[in-house]
Amino acid sequence: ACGTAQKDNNKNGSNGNEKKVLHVGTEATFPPFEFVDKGELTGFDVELLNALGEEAGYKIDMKNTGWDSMLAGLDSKDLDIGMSGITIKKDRLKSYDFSDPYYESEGFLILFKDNVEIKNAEDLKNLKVGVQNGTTGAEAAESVVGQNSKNISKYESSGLMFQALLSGSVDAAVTDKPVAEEYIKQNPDSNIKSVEDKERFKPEYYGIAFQKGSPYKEDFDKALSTLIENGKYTEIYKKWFDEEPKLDSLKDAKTYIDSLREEK
Amino acid sequence: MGNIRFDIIIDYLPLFIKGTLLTLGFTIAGISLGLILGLGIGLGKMSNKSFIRIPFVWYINFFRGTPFLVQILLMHFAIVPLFMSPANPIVSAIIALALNSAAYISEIFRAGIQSIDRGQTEAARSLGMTHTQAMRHVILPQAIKRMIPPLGNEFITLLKETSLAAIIAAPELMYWGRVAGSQYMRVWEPYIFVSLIYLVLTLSLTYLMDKIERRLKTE
Amino acid sequence: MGNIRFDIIIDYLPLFIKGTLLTLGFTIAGISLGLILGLGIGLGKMSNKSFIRIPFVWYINFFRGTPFLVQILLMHFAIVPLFMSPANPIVSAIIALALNSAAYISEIFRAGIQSIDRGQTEAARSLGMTHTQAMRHVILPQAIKRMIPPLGNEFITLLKETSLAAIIAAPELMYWGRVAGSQYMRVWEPYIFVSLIYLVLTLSLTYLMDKIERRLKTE
Amino acid sequence: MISVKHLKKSFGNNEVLKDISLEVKPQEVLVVIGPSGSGKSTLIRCLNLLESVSGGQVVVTGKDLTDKKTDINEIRKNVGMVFQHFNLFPHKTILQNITLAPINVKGVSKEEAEKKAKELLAKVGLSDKADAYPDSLSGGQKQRVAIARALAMEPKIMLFDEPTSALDPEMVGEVLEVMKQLAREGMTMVVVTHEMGFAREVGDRVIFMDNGYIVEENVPNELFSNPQHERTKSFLSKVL
Amino acid sequence: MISVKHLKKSFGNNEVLKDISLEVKPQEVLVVIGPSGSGKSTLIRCLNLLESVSGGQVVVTGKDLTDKKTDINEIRKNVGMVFQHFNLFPHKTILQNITLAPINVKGVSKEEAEKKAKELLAKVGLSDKADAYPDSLSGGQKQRVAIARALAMEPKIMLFDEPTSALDPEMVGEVLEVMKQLAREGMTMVVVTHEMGFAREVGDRVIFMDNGYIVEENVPNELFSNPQHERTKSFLSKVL
Ligand SMILES: Nc1ncnc2c1ncn2[C@@H]1O[C@H](COP(=O)(O)OP(=O)(O)OP(=O)(O)O)[C@@H](O)[C@H]1O
Ligand SMILES: Nc1ncnc2c1ncn2[C@@H]1O[C@H](COP(=O)(O)OP(=O)(O)OP(=O)(O)O)[C@@H](O)[C@H]1O
Ligand SMILES: [Mg+2]
Ligand SMILES: [Mg+2]
Repeated sequence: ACGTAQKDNNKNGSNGNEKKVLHVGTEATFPPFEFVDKGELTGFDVELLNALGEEAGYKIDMKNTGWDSMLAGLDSKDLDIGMSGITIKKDRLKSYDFSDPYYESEGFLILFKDNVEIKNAEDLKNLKVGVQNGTTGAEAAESVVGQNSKNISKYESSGLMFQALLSGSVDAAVTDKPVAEEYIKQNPDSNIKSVEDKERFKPEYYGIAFQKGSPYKEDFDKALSTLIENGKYTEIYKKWFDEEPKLDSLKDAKTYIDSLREEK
Repeated sequence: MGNIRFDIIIDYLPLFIKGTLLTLGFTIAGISLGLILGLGIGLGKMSNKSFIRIPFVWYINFFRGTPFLVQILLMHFAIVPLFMSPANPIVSAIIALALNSAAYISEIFRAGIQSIDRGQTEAARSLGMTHTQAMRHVILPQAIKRMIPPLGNEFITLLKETSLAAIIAAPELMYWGRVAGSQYMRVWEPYIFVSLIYLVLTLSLTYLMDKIERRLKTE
Repeated sequence: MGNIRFDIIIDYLPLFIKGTLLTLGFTIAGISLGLILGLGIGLGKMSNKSFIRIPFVWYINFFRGTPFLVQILLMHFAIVPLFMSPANPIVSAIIALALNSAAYISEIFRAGIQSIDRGQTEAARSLGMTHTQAMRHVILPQAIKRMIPPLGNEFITLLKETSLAAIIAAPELMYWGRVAGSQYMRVWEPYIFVSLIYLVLTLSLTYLMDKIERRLKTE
Repeated sequence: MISVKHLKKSFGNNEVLKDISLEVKPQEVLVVIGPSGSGKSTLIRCLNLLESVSGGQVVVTGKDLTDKKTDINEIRKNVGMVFQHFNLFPHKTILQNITLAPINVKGVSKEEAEKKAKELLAKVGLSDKADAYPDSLSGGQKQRVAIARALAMEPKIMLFDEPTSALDPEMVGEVLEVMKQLAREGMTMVVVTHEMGFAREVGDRVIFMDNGYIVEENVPNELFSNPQHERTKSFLSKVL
Repeated sequence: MISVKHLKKSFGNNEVLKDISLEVKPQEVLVVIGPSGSGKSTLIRCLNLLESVSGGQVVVTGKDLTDKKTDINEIRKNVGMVFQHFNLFPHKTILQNITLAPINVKGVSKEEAEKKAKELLAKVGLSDKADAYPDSLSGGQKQRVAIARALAMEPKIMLFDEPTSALDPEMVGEVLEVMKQLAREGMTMVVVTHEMGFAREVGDRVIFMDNGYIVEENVPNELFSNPQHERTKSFLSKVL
């Protein structure tokens, strides 16, 4: 990886542009955070990362590598950054360094068809629940139903999760609000009802993954706070989610994440 | 690959064991049902009436011609919900595995039957046996012996195919590998451990089939 | 399944076509390299010196005994990076396909060679030919004819296996199917369309192999 | 017993039997000779419908085989057949080979079938082989078992298609001996063979076939010592 | 030409040849007879090392085959072999069957090899079949091609292992005719056969083998009309 980075450096150097290229992997099956639009990689994460790179003085080369390849690429140092709506979790902090949280996923939606009745998260107990493997929605659902409970089904993509809901394989699905809203927008005639439970579902935070001891973490943390200060973050946020970001709780989350780091 | 984190494997060991049992269950159910269906389909494809033969030919074409991934999705999200609600991924996976392996097994049956010397049928028929009697008492018992080696291969293929049931969240071995991988964000430990289990399973199966083959030969 | 959204397919058609071409490329590269490697491995496994034979036996055990998914991941993240940085997913996929199919092809070679009557070797040797000459002029030309049908099957299997290259983001047919599916959060349209393309490809291949087989027979 | 009239048989465009007519009377032994490819096997296989008939009429034990209403399996019970390559069932013991058809086709009880099978094995001189598998037998022994197997159905007619030509010369005698005994006991037989000695000794009549026709037909001594047709002469000069 | 001393050959624990000694002089025709399984094929196959020798000494054209330094392929060029089942190469034309070894083993030019092959085909009476494939030939024709193929290497010795026993009786004559001509031309030959007429007419000596031993050895007329050993007598009584 270092070799490539250098090669790219030289290329850029000859242009008189000293920007270092950072290779980024993502699993683009998580709209609106990252997905492929007719061959082009796009989404909230993609735009934010490009802005962060600009601010921190790096050139961003982001590829849809898939989840497994993203992780392996980070391990083998072929990739410098992984960004794929990754939830910061204690278990994961043992494997990677994470940036400060860049997104608060506080709004989970419970989706269900009209043949079941769900008023709040407690109703999920004893129901079959579908989630997308590795997402905050999965964490949230497991906090009610139990980790790796036999009533939880983890699907590889949100598409499969929604399909499972539609075909009745699961009674309910739990996912991040923007993902659910995107789905309802795309499939307006699907007769899916939704419910929020802010009491029960603790917020979760997304972070950018780096190798342990990565030199880039600090630059990106700094760039993130700059973008939050200068309003650029809000601009991108509003474009993708159609609402104001809650900047304060994002700042508070920093201390929460730091406490997780201490715990390990 | 960095340091190996054995704690991931230890954490998930009970689930990997559960997953392995389901994987084995899938394989055994798939091959058992596949054998029964495959015999029927193989006989159907050998029919000399084309209106009987053609549906079987297309059945085989479809199941051999499309990725199993798609077959299992179709089964779980379109076919099984027609008669079971909610669709159980384990049921869907078993049906998909059985239908898929039946297509391959039917070809093995057909090849096995056709490899038996025509003289055997002629001898049976000239003793007054009906077609069915000749099949049952003379052709099939011999054909089955010849089918052991290709069936062994199909068995192994099927064992590996069960890993695709993870896509419909059937909690078999590969499913737990993926779940473990995403919890810790680690690729290597779960995948390599899981693939070692597959290797042990397939090698045991190979060994078993060899033994059966040898026993049948000396019989 | 709800209403079918043809717009998804129309949107992605150019990419599906590109993906199909890469899928075909993978298949052809995999089988070509697999044939060369497979011949070597097959001959190696037939060696009567066990220290030559055993590595080949384990090569075959490994590649037949573990899911291809794991093999392609290992190749892309552990092996190819040793000599190529960053590892190109297309290169990794081709190498993994070739090594995997070589294991199967080597068994086809071995079976083909062993199916040739011993009398052929004896006749060649008794005319003073060396082992190599007998292989080259007498055994292999005949064995290859018998290998056409099993090679055809391997070809089809390989074609479907290429779909797993999506996991390392090699932009073949299945990759675009997944990408399209997740953009619109729809499973059916892309998967069914993609599987139709696979079906057309495998059926064309079957047809082609049948023709070759028939031509070789009348020759 | 057998009456064939204007029998024709084609494989695709290849007419293999062209207007064959013959009669076999009860207790008669008919020997069929002729060069390779002349249609001997095809003719004999038409007599129990192992080959479907393309034209003409075949009447066996009073039943017209070309009539669609005739139950073929019924006729086959009356017609035993012995093949060049024995076609024993390799997965069954000798005893099971012999009892399989009586039990399953005729519905004879297992005990009765085995009793009969043991008598037949004694007759062909293989009493000690009842529990052996075919693979452990020599060619001559296999063929004698094949004969016993056919006899177990108590057929009225026996067909033999080159029963000794796959055998080592040493073993030809033991098989011919069994066939001679059968003939002495009055079995109606049709035998395709190249064993001219057998034809002379046991045959009541010999027919010489060539190219799908019966070229010549006579009592054995006449046909062998005084053949009428050129083709018969040239054939006999090669094989005698 | 050939000198075999105390030859032993075992397959695993099964001793198939037990102390065989014999001599074949140049231009001599040695006929080997004996019951199935007596070791005839094994003996003849030891003469060109298609079977490795377990004990004793085999000297062919002056070279000791049991010596590890001997180049087997060199010896095989001097020893032609004809098999019961012909073993023609089905993917090559008749001409290519015959020229394959001369071109690749001896390094003869293609033109020369084909010229020679055509002469040999004329000799065995098959000039018109040069461009046919083996499958289109009758058994007798195949065996004559196999003889031509062996002769194309210009061997000093020819080995025949039951060359006519897979043939239809009609075709036996044409193959024996070619072999007789070879004998008349002075070829040294070892022939395993059941054709006693041929043995009488062409054989200089006959050996009778049983159970891995040479039981009796004599000139053909003596051996056939006046066998000494019980086993020879009983064998001859069955096959003559
Ligand atoms: N099932 C078949 N399909 C097509 N052609 C056949 C079939 N069986 C026999 N024939 C052809 O019919 C002709 C006569 O064959 P048949 O076996 O009756 O001859 P035969 O006199 O028994 O010869 P042989 O002495 O070699 O057994 C041959 O030309 C043969 O190729
Ligand atoms: N490759 C082998 N492996 C093991 N045993 C063998 C092998 N070849 C021959 N034999 C055994 O050696 C013995 C002699 O066989 P061989 O073929 O020499 O006999 P033969 O006299 O040629 O008989 P036939 O007339 O049947 O050809 C037989 O018992 C046979 O089973
Ligand atoms: Mg015949
Ligand atoms: Mg022999």
